[in-house]
Amino acid sequence: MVVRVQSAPFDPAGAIGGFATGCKRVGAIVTFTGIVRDLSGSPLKKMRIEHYPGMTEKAIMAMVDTATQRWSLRDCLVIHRYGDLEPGDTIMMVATATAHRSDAFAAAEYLMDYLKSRAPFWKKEITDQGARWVTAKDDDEAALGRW
Amino acid sequence: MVVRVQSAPFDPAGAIGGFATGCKRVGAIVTFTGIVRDLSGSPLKKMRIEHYPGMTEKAIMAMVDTATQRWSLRDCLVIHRYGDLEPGDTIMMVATATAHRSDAFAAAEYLMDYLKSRAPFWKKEITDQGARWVTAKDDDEAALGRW
Amino acid sequence: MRMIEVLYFAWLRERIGLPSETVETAAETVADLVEELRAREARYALAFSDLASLRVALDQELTTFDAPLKGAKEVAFFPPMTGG
Amino acid sequence: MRMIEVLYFAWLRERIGLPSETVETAAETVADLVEELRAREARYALAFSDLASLRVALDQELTTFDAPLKGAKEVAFFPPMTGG
Repeated sequence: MVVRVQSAPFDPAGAIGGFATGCKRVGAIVTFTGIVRDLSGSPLKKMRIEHYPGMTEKAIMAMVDTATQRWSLRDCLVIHRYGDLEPGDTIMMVATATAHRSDAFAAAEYLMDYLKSRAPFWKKEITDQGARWVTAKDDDEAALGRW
Repeated sequence: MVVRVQSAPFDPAGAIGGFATGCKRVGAIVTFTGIVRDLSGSPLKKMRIEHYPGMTEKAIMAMVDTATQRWSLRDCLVIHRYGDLEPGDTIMMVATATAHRSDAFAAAEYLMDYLKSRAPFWKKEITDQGARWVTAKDDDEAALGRW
Repeated sequence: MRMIEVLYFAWLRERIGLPSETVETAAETVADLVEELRAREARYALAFSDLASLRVALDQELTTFDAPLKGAKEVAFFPPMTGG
Repeated sequence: MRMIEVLYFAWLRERIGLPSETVETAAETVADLVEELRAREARYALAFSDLASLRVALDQELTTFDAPLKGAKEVAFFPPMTGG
Protein backbone atom coordinates (compact mmCIF):
# COMPACT_ATOMS: atom_id res chain seq x y z
CA MET A 1 0.00 0.00 0.00
CA VAL A 2 1.72 3.17 -1.20
CA VAL A 3 0.46 6.77 -1.01
CA ARG A 4 2.46 9.50 -2.69
CA VAL A 5 1.57 13.20 -2.51
CA GLN A 6 4.00 15.14 -4.66
CA SER A 7 4.47 18.22 -6.80
CA ALA A 8 6.68 16.39 -9.31
CA PRO A 9 5.13 15.09 -12.52
CA PHE A 10 4.94 11.32 -12.86
CA ASP A 11 4.44 8.82 -15.65
CA PRO A 12 1.21 6.90 -15.00
CA ALA A 13 2.11 4.05 -17.38
CA GLY A 14 5.44 3.59 -15.62
CA ALA A 15 3.76 3.68 -12.22
CA ILE A 16 1.17 1.12 -13.37
CA GLY A 17 3.91 -1.13 -14.73
CA GLY A 18 5.83 -1.02 -11.46
CA PHE A 19 2.66 -1.62 -9.48
CA ALA A 20 1.63 -4.64 -11.58
CA THR A 21 5.11 -6.16 -11.38
CA GLY A 22 5.01 -6.02 -7.60
CA CYS A 23 1.61 -7.75 -7.34
CA LYS A 24 1.64 -11.49 -6.65
CA ARG A 25 -1.31 -13.89 -6.82
CA VAL A 26 -3.61 -11.22 -8.17
CA GLY A 27 -6.33 -11.69 -10.79
CA ALA A 28 -7.47 -8.13 -11.46
CA ILE A 29 -5.90 -4.68 -11.54
CA VAL A 30 -7.97 -1.53 -12.01
CA THR A 31 -6.40 1.87 -12.52
CA PHE A 32 -7.83 5.35 -12.71
CA THR A 33 -5.87 8.30 -14.09
CA GLY A 34 -7.13 11.87 -13.76
CA ILE A 35 -5.95 14.43 -16.29
CA VAL A 36 -6.25 18.25 -16.33
CA ARG A 37 -8.66 19.38 -18.98
CA ASP A 38 -10.45 22.58 -19.96
CA LEU A 39 -13.54 22.79 -17.80
CA SER A 40 -14.24 26.47 -17.94
CA GLY A 41 -15.41 28.61 -20.82
CA SER A 42 -12.14 30.45 -21.40
CA PRO A 43 -9.07 28.32 -22.10
CA LEU A 44 -7.39 26.97 -19.00
CA LYS A 45 -3.78 28.06 -18.57
CA LYS A 46 -3.02 26.39 -15.28
CA MET A 47 -4.64 24.24 -12.64
CA ARG A 48 -3.18 25.15 -9.26
CA ILE A 49 -3.67 22.52 -6.57
CA GLU A 50 -3.30 23.46 -2.92
CA HIS A 51 -3.18 20.82 -0.21
CA TYR A 52 -2.77 20.37 3.54
CA PRO A 53 0.60 18.73 4.08
CA GLY A 54 0.43 16.01 6.68
CA MET A 55 -3.33 15.70 6.74
CA THR A 56 -3.43 14.78 3.05
CA GLU A 57 -1.25 11.71 3.48
CA LYS A 58 -3.10 10.64 6.65
CA ALA A 59 -6.54 11.09 5.09
CA ILE A 60 -5.60 9.10 1.98
CA MET A 61 -3.97 6.34 4.00
CA ALA A 62 -7.15 6.02 6.08
CA MET A 63 -9.19 5.63 2.85
CA VAL A 64 -6.74 3.02 1.60
CA ASP A 65 -6.99 1.10 4.89
CA THR A 66 -10.78 1.08 4.68
CA ALA A 67 -10.71 -0.09 1.05
CA THR A 68 -8.14 -2.77 1.86
CA GLN A 69 -10.35 -4.28 4.55
CA ARG A 70 -13.57 -3.98 2.65
CA TRP A 71 -12.48 -5.32 -0.74
CA SER A 72 -9.58 -7.57 0.29
CA LEU A 73 -7.04 -5.51 -1.61
CA ARG A 74 -3.77 -7.32 -2.25
CA ASP A 75 -2.13 -4.03 -3.13
CA CYS A 76 -3.01 -0.39 -3.72
CA LEU A 77 -1.23 2.70 -5.04
CA VAL A 78 -2.37 6.33 -4.86
CA ILE A 79 -0.37 9.20 -6.36
CA HIS A 80 -1.74 12.75 -6.20
CA ARG A 81 0.02 15.90 -7.34
CA TYR A 82 -0.18 19.43 -5.98
CA GLY A 83 1.20 22.71 -7.30
CA ASP A 84 0.83 24.11 -10.81
CA LEU A 85 -0.35 21.80 -13.57
CA GLU A 86 -1.19 22.43 -17.21
CA PRO A 87 -3.93 21.00 -19.44
CA GLY A 88 -3.00 17.44 -20.38
CA ASP A 89 -0.94 16.87 -17.22
CA THR A 90 -1.77 13.88 -15.05
CA ILE A 91 -3.25 15.06 -11.73
CA MET A 92 -3.46 11.76 -9.93
CA MET A 93 -3.86 8.03 -10.21
CA VAL A 94 -5.22 5.12 -8.23
CA ALA A 95 -4.42 1.43 -8.76
CA THR A 96 -6.06 -1.51 -6.97
CA ALA A 97 -5.13 -5.20 -7.15
CA THR A 98 -7.46 -7.99 -6.04
CA ALA A 99 -8.33 -11.62 -6.66
CA HIS A 100 -11.72 -10.77 -8.23
CA ARG A 101 -12.57 -8.08 -10.74
CA SER A 102 -15.62 -6.61 -8.99
CA ASP A 103 -13.56 -5.85 -5.86
CA ALA A 104 -10.87 -4.06 -7.86
CA PHE A 105 -13.49 -1.84 -9.54
CA ALA A 106 -15.39 -1.11 -6.32
CA ALA A 107 -12.23 -0.21 -4.38
CA ALA A 108 -10.97 2.10 -7.14
CA GLU A 109 -14.33 3.89 -7.37
CA TYR A 110 -14.57 4.19 -3.60
CA LEU A 111 -11.08 5.71 -3.43
CA MET A 112 -11.90 8.16 -6.23
CA ASP A 113 -15.14 9.25 -4.58
CA TYR A 114 -13.37 9.81 -1.27
CA LEU A 115 -10.34 11.52 -2.79
CA LYS A 116 -12.70 13.98 -4.49
CA SER A 117 -14.51 15.04 -1.35
CA ARG A 118 -12.48 13.98 1.69
CA ALA A 119 -8.82 14.46 0.81
CA PRO A 120 -7.69 18.03 1.57
CA PHE A 121 -6.96 19.31 -1.91
CA TRP A 122 -8.34 22.50 -3.45
CA LYS A 123 -8.19 23.25 -7.15
CA LYS A 124 -7.90 26.70 -8.67
CA GLU A 125 -8.35 27.30 -12.39
CA ILE A 126 -6.26 30.04 -13.93
CA THR A 127 -7.33 31.43 -17.31
CA ASP A 128 -6.65 34.62 -19.25
CA GLN A 129 -9.79 36.01 -17.61
CA GLY A 130 -8.46 35.45 -14.10
CA ALA A 131 -8.51 32.74 -11.45
CA ARG A 132 -11.34 30.94 -9.74
CA TRP A 133 -11.55 28.22 -7.11
CA VAL A 134 -13.25 25.07 -8.31
CA THR A 135 -16.38 24.54 -6.23
CA ALA A 136 -17.27 21.13 -4.85
CA LYS A 137 -20.16 19.51 -6.69
CA ASP A 138 -23.27 18.26 -4.91
CA ASP A 139 -22.95 15.13 -7.07
CA ASP A 140 -19.54 14.39 -5.64
CA GLU A 141 -20.79 14.68 -2.08
CA ALA A 142 -23.84 12.55 -2.97
CA ALA A 143 -21.56 9.88 -4.47
CA LEU A 144 -20.26 9.09 -0.98
CA GLY A 145 -23.72 7.93 0.00
CA ARG A 146 -23.44 4.76 -2.03
CA TRP A 147 -20.60 3.40 0.11
CA MET B 1 -11.39 2.51 -30.76
CA VAL B 2 -9.05 -0.46 -31.08
CA VAL B 3 -9.83 -4.16 -30.52
CA ARG B 4 -6.99 -6.67 -30.62
CA VAL B 5 -7.47 -10.43 -30.29
CA GLN B 6 -4.07 -12.08 -30.28
CA SER B 7 -2.06 -15.06 -29.05
CA ALA B 8 1.09 -12.96 -28.50
CA PRO B 9 1.86 -11.70 -24.98
CA PHE B 10 1.61 -7.95 -24.49
CA ASP B 11 2.80 -5.44 -21.95
CA PRO B 12 -0.24 -3.80 -20.32
CA ALA B 13 1.74 -0.82 -18.97
CA GLY B 14 3.12 -0.13 -22.44
CA ALA B 15 -0.36 -0.47 -23.97
CA ILE B 16 -1.80 1.89 -21.35
CA GLY B 17 0.98 4.41 -21.99
CA GLY B 18 0.34 4.34 -25.72
CA PHE B 19 -3.39 4.62 -25.19
CA ALA B 20 -3.07 7.61 -22.84
CA THR B 21 -0.67 9.41 -25.18
CA GLY B 22 -3.18 9.15 -28.00
CA CYS B 23 -6.08 10.59 -25.97
CA LYS B 24 -6.80 14.29 -26.39
CA ARG B 25 -9.15 16.43 -24.29
CA VAL B 26 -9.80 13.61 -21.87
CA GLY B 27 -10.23 13.94 -18.11
CA ALA B 28 -10.37 10.32 -16.98
CA ILE B 29 -8.83 7.02 -18.03
CA VAL B 30 -9.84 3.73 -16.42
CA THR B 31 -8.03 0.49 -17.16
CA PHE B 32 -8.71 -3.11 -16.21
CA THR B 33 -6.08 -5.81 -16.50
CA GLY B 34 -6.94 -9.50 -16.04
CA ILE B 35 -4.20 -11.87 -14.96
CA VAL B 36 -4.07 -15.69 -14.86
CA ARG B 37 -4.07 -16.96 -11.29
CA ASP B 38 -4.55 -20.26 -9.47
CA LEU B 39 -8.26 -20.80 -9.20
CA SER B 40 -8.43 -24.54 -8.74
CA GLY B 41 -7.26 -26.69 -5.84
CA SER B 42 -4.24 -28.21 -7.55
CA PRO B 43 -1.64 -25.79 -8.92
CA LEU B 44 -2.48 -24.40 -12.32
CA LYS B 45 0.09 -25.18 -15.02
CA LYS B 46 -1.60 -23.55 -17.98
CA MET B 47 -4.71 -21.64 -18.89
CA ARG B 48 -5.70 -22.53 -22.44
CA ILE B 49 -8.04 -20.05 -24.10
CA GLU B 50 -10.03 -21.06 -27.17
CA HIS B 51 -11.93 -18.50 -29.22
CA TYR B 52 -14.08 -18.14 -32.32
CA PRO B 53 -11.97 -16.23 -34.87
CA GLY B 54 -14.02 -13.62 -36.67
CA MET B 55 -16.95 -13.65 -34.29
CA THR B 56 -14.72 -12.62 -31.37
CA GLU B 57 -13.60 -9.39 -33.00
CA LYS B 58 -17.15 -8.59 -34.20
CA ALA B 59 -18.70 -9.26 -30.81
CA ILE B 60 -16.16 -7.11 -28.97
CA MET B 61 -16.46 -4.28 -31.50
CA ALA B 62 -20.24 -4.31 -31.01
CA MET B 63 -19.75 -3.98 -27.23
CA VAL B 64 -17.29 -1.14 -27.76
CA ASP B 65 -19.78 0.63 -30.05
CA THR B 66 -22.52 0.35 -27.44
CA ALA B 67 -20.21 1.63 -24.68
CA THR B 68 -19.01 4.50 -26.88
CA GLN B 69 -22.55 5.72 -27.44
CA ARG B 70 -23.77 5.21 -23.93
CA TRP B 71 -20.87 6.76 -22.00
CA SER B 72 -19.51 9.21 -24.58
CA LEU B 73 -16.17 7.43 -24.85
CA ARG B 74 -13.43 9.54 -26.39
CA ASP B 75 -11.34 6.44 -26.90
CA CYS B 76 -11.32 2.75 -26.00
CA LEU B 77 -8.85 -0.14 -26.23
CA VAL B 78 -9.54 -3.85 -25.75
CA ILE B 79 -6.81 -6.50 -25.98
CA HIS B 80 -7.65 -10.17 -25.34
CA ARG B 81 -5.30 -13.11 -25.68
CA TYR B 82 -6.03 -16.68 -26.71
CA GLY B 83 -3.84 -19.79 -26.69
CA ASP B 84 -1.74 -21.12 -23.81
CA LEU B 85 -1.06 -18.82 -20.87
CA GLU B 86 0.70 -19.40 -17.57
CA PRO B 87 -0.07 -18.13 -14.06
CA GLY B 88 0.94 -14.48 -13.83
CA ASP B 89 0.42 -13.85 -17.54
CA THR B 90 -1.86 -11.01 -18.59
CA ILE B 91 -5.04 -12.41 -20.21
CA MET B 92 -6.64 -9.20 -21.35
CA MET B 93 -7.07 -5.50 -20.76
CA VAL B 94 -9.64 -2.78 -21.30
CA ALA B 95 -8.99 0.97 -21.29
CA THR B 96 -11.63 3.70 -21.50
CA ALA B 97 -11.11 7.45 -21.85
CA THR B 98 -13.84 10.01 -21.12
CA ALA B 99 -14.40 13.56 -19.96
CA HIS B 100 -15.89 12.46 -16.61
CA ARG B 101 -14.70 9.78 -14.22
CA SER B 102 -18.02 8.01 -13.64
CA ASP B 103 -18.41 7.34 -17.39
CA ALA B 104 -14.93 5.85 -17.65
CA PHE B 105 -15.65 3.47 -14.75
CA ALA B 106 -19.10 2.48 -16.00
CA ALA B 107 -17.89 1.79 -19.54
CA ALA B 108 -14.95 -0.32 -18.33
CA GLU B 109 -17.20 -2.37 -16.04
CA TYR B 110 -19.79 -2.82 -18.78
CA LEU B 111 -17.14 -4.03 -21.21
CA MET B 112 -15.74 -6.45 -18.62
CA ASP B 113 -19.17 -7.88 -17.83
CA TYR B 114 -19.92 -8.38 -21.51
CA LEU B 115 -16.48 -9.77 -22.37
CA LYS B 116 -16.96 -12.38 -19.62
CA SER B 117 -20.28 -13.68 -20.88
CA ARG B 118 -20.79 -12.55 -24.48
CA ALA B 119 -17.41 -12.69 -26.18
CA PRO B 120 -16.74 -16.18 -27.62
CA PHE B 121 -13.81 -17.27 -25.44
CA TRP B 122 -13.61 -20.52 -23.49
CA LYS B 123 -11.04 -21.15 -20.78
CA LYS B 124 -9.56 -24.51 -19.88
CA GLU B 125 -7.43 -25.01 -16.78
CA ILE B 126 -4.60 -27.51 -17.04
CA THR B 127 -3.13 -28.87 -13.79
CA ASP B 128 -1.11 -31.95 -12.82
CA GLN B 129 -4.45 -33.64 -12.10
CA GLY B 130 -5.73 -33.08 -15.63
CA ALA B 131 -7.69 -30.48 -17.56
CA ARG B 132 -11.11 -28.98 -17.01
CA TRP B 133 -13.19 -26.37 -18.79
CA VAL B 134 -13.98 -23.33 -16.69
CA THR B 135 -17.75 -23.15 -16.23
CA ALA B 136 -19.59 -19.87 -16.61
CA LYS B 137 -20.74 -18.43 -13.28
CA ASP B 138 -24.37 -17.53 -12.62
CA ASP B 139 -23.01 -14.32 -11.07
CA ASP B 140 -21.39 -13.34 -14.35
CA GLU B 141 -24.62 -13.85 -16.27
CA ALA B 142 -26.55 -11.96 -13.58
CA ALA B 143 -24.06 -9.06 -13.79
CA LEU B 144 -25.40 -8.26 -17.29
CA GLY B 145 -28.76 -7.44 -15.74
CA ARG B 146 -27.50 -4.19 -14.28
CA TRP B 147 -26.84 -2.64 -17.70
CA MET C 1 -31.51 -29.65 -49.02
CA ARG C 2 -28.62 -27.22 -48.70
CA MET C 3 -25.12 -27.05 -47.26
CA ILE C 4 -24.21 -25.24 -44.06
CA GLU C 5 -20.92 -24.97 -42.17
CA VAL C 6 -21.27 -26.18 -38.56
CA LEU C 7 -18.67 -25.18 -35.93
CA TYR C 8 -18.14 -26.62 -32.44
CA PHE C 9 -16.14 -25.06 -29.62
CA ALA C 10 -14.73 -26.01 -26.21
CA TRP C 11 -16.08 -29.23 -24.68
CA LEU C 12 -18.63 -29.56 -27.46
CA ARG C 13 -15.78 -29.73 -29.99
CA GLU C 14 -14.05 -32.35 -27.84
CA ARG C 15 -17.15 -34.51 -27.45
CA ILE C 16 -18.01 -34.42 -31.12
CA GLY C 17 -14.38 -34.87 -32.03
CA LEU C 18 -14.04 -32.20 -34.70
CA PRO C 19 -13.98 -28.40 -34.85
CA SER C 20 -16.20 -27.99 -37.91
CA GLU C 21 -17.91 -29.84 -40.71
CA THR C 22 -20.05 -29.10 -43.72
CA VAL C 23 -23.53 -30.50 -43.22
CA GLU C 24 -26.28 -31.13 -45.75
CA THR C 25 -29.56 -30.19 -44.14
CA ALA C 26 -33.27 -29.68 -44.70
CA ALA C 27 -33.67 -27.95 -41.32
CA GLU C 28 -35.75 -24.79 -41.09
CA THR C 29 -34.55 -23.76 -37.62
CA VAL C 30 -31.51 -24.25 -35.43
CA ALA C 31 -33.52 -26.69 -33.30
CA ASP C 32 -34.34 -28.74 -36.44
CA LEU C 33 -30.65 -28.88 -37.30
CA VAL C 34 -29.83 -30.06 -33.76
CA GLU C 35 -32.41 -32.87 -34.19
CA GLU C 36 -30.75 -33.96 -37.41
CA LEU C 37 -27.31 -33.95 -35.73
CA ARG C 38 -28.58 -35.89 -32.72
CA ALA C 39 -29.98 -38.57 -35.02
CA ARG C 40 -26.59 -39.11 -36.64
CA GLU C 41 -24.51 -40.78 -33.95
CA ALA C 42 -24.37 -41.34 -30.20
CA ARG C 43 -21.60 -38.74 -29.72
CA TYR C 44 -23.85 -36.06 -31.24
CA ALA C 45 -26.83 -37.17 -29.18
CA LEU C 46 -24.67 -36.99 -26.06
CA ALA C 47 -23.10 -33.65 -26.94
CA PHE C 48 -26.50 -32.07 -27.63
CA SER C 49 -28.34 -33.80 -24.76
CA ASP C 50 -28.86 -30.56 -22.79
CA LEU C 51 -29.54 -27.50 -24.92
CA ALA C 52 -29.83 -25.30 -21.82
CA SER C 53 -26.07 -25.71 -21.38
CA LEU C 54 -25.37 -24.65 -24.98
CA ARG C 55 -25.32 -21.42 -26.94
CA VAL C 56 -25.67 -20.89 -30.68
CA ALA C 57 -24.52 -18.28 -33.19
CA LEU C 58 -25.73 -17.84 -36.76
CA ASP C 59 -23.22 -16.18 -39.06
CA GLN C 60 -21.30 -15.10 -35.95
CA GLU C 61 -24.24 -13.47 -34.19
CA LEU C 62 -25.62 -14.97 -30.98
CA THR C 63 -29.17 -16.23 -31.42
CA THR C 64 -31.64 -18.73 -29.95
CA PHE C 65 -32.44 -22.35 -30.82
CA ASP C 66 -35.80 -21.43 -32.31
CA ALA C 67 -34.20 -19.06 -34.84
CA PRO C 68 -34.78 -19.87 -38.54
CA LEU C 69 -31.63 -20.87 -40.43
CA LYS C 70 -32.74 -18.87 -43.49
CA GLY C 71 -29.72 -18.18 -45.63
CA ALA C 72 -27.13 -18.60 -42.85
CA LYS C 73 -23.79 -19.92 -44.07
CA GLU C 74 -22.34 -20.73 -40.69
CA VAL C 75 -23.82 -22.03 -37.45
CA ALA C 76 -21.72 -22.42 -34.32
CA PHE C 77 -22.53 -24.35 -31.13
CA PHE C 78 -20.65 -23.85 -27.88
CA PRO C 79 -21.01 -23.78 -24.09
CA PRO C 80 -21.57 -20.49 -22.21
CA MET C 81 -18.62 -18.18 -22.81
CA THR C 82 -15.89 -17.59 -20.23
CA GLY C 83 -13.94 -14.60 -21.49
CA GLY C 84 -12.38 -11.71 -19.65
CA MET D 1 -6.26 30.74 27.90
CA ARG D 2 -4.07 28.57 25.73
CA MET D 3 -2.33 28.67 22.35
CA ILE D 4 -3.55 26.89 19.25
CA GLU D 5 -2.23 26.85 15.69
CA VAL D 6 -4.91 27.92 13.20
CA LEU D 7 -4.57 27.08 9.48
CA TYR D 8 -6.52 28.46 6.52
CA PHE D 9 -6.70 26.99 3.04
CA ALA D 10 -7.90 27.94 -0.45
CA TRP D 11 -10.21 30.99 -0.65
CA LEU D 12 -10.37 31.18 3.13
CA ARG D 13 -6.60 31.66 3.24
CA GLU D 14 -6.89 34.35 0.56
CA ARG D 15 -9.68 36.24 2.34
CA ILE D 16 -7.96 36.19 5.69
CA GLY D 17 -4.64 36.98 4.08
CA LEU D 18 -2.42 34.43 5.78
CA PRO D 19 -1.97 30.64 5.74
CA SER D 20 -1.64 30.15 9.49
CA GLU D 21 -1.30 31.92 12.78
CA THR D 22 -0.92 31.08 16.45
CA VAL D 23 -4.02 32.15 18.38
CA GLU D 24 -4.54 32.60 22.09
CA THR D 25 -7.99 31.34 22.95
CA ALA D 26 -10.38 30.47 25.74
CA ALA D 27 -12.73 28.65 23.34
CA GLU D 28 -14.20 25.30 24.38
CA THR D 29 -15.43 24.30 20.94
CA VAL D 30 -14.58 24.98 17.32
CA ALA D 31 -17.68 27.18 17.08
CA ASP D 32 -16.47 29.24 20.08
CA LEU D 33 -13.12 29.73 18.36
CA VAL D 34 -14.88 30.86 15.19
CA GLU D 35 -16.79 33.44 17.25
CA GLU D 36 -13.54 34.79 18.69
CA LEU D 37 -12.01 35.01 15.20
CA ARG D 38 -15.10 36.73 13.76
CA ALA D 39 -14.89 39.34 16.51
CA ARG D 40 -11.31 40.25 15.60
CA GLU D 41 -11.61 42.03 12.26
CA ALA D 42 -13.95 42.47 9.32
CA ARG D 43 -11.95 40.14 7.07
CA TYR D 44 -12.44 37.31 9.61
CA ALA D 45 -16.14 38.08 9.99
CA LEU D 46 -16.49 38.00 6.21
CA ALA D 47 -14.45 34.83 5.75
CA PHE D 48 -16.46 32.99 8.41
CA SER D 49 -19.85 34.46 7.46
CA ASP D 50 -21.24 31.13 6.19
CA LEU D 51 -20.12 28.10 8.13
CA ALA D 52 -22.15 25.78 5.89
CA SER D 53 -19.62 26.51 3.16
CA LEU D 54 -16.67 25.64 5.41
CA ARG D 55 -15.10 22.47 6.78
CA VAL D 56 -12.89 22.04 9.83
CA ALA D 57 -10.18 19.61 10.92
CA LEU D 58 -8.76 19.19 14.43
CA ASP D 59 -5.22 17.82 14.49
CA GLN D 60 -5.68 16.81 10.84
CA GLU D 61 -8.92 14.88 11.34
CA LEU D 62 -12.16 16.16 9.83
CA THR D 63 -14.68 17.12 12.49
CA THR D 64 -17.73 19.32 13.05
CA PHE D 65 -18.10 22.87 14.36
CA ASP D 66 -19.61 21.69 17.62
CA ALA D 67 -16.55 19.55 18.43
CA PRO D 68 -14.67 20.42 21.66
CA LEU D 69 -11.15 21.75 21.11
CA LYS D 70 -9.85 19.76 24.09
CA GLY D 71 -6.08 19.41 23.76
CA ALA D 72 -5.98 19.97 20.00
CA LYS D 73 -2.74 21.63 18.82
CA GLU D 74 -3.90 22.48 15.31
CA VAL D 75 -7.21 23.53 13.84
CA ALA D 76 -7.69 24.00 10.11
CA PHE D 77 -10.52 25.77 8.26
CA PHE D 78 -11.17 25.33 4.56
CA PRO D 79 -13.87 25.11 1.89
CA PRO D 80 -15.21 21.73 0.72
CA MET D 81 -12.39 19.73 -0.81
CA THR D 82 -11.93 19.30 -4.54
CA GLY D 83 -9.39 16.53 -4.92
CA GLY D 84 -9.13 13.69 -7.42
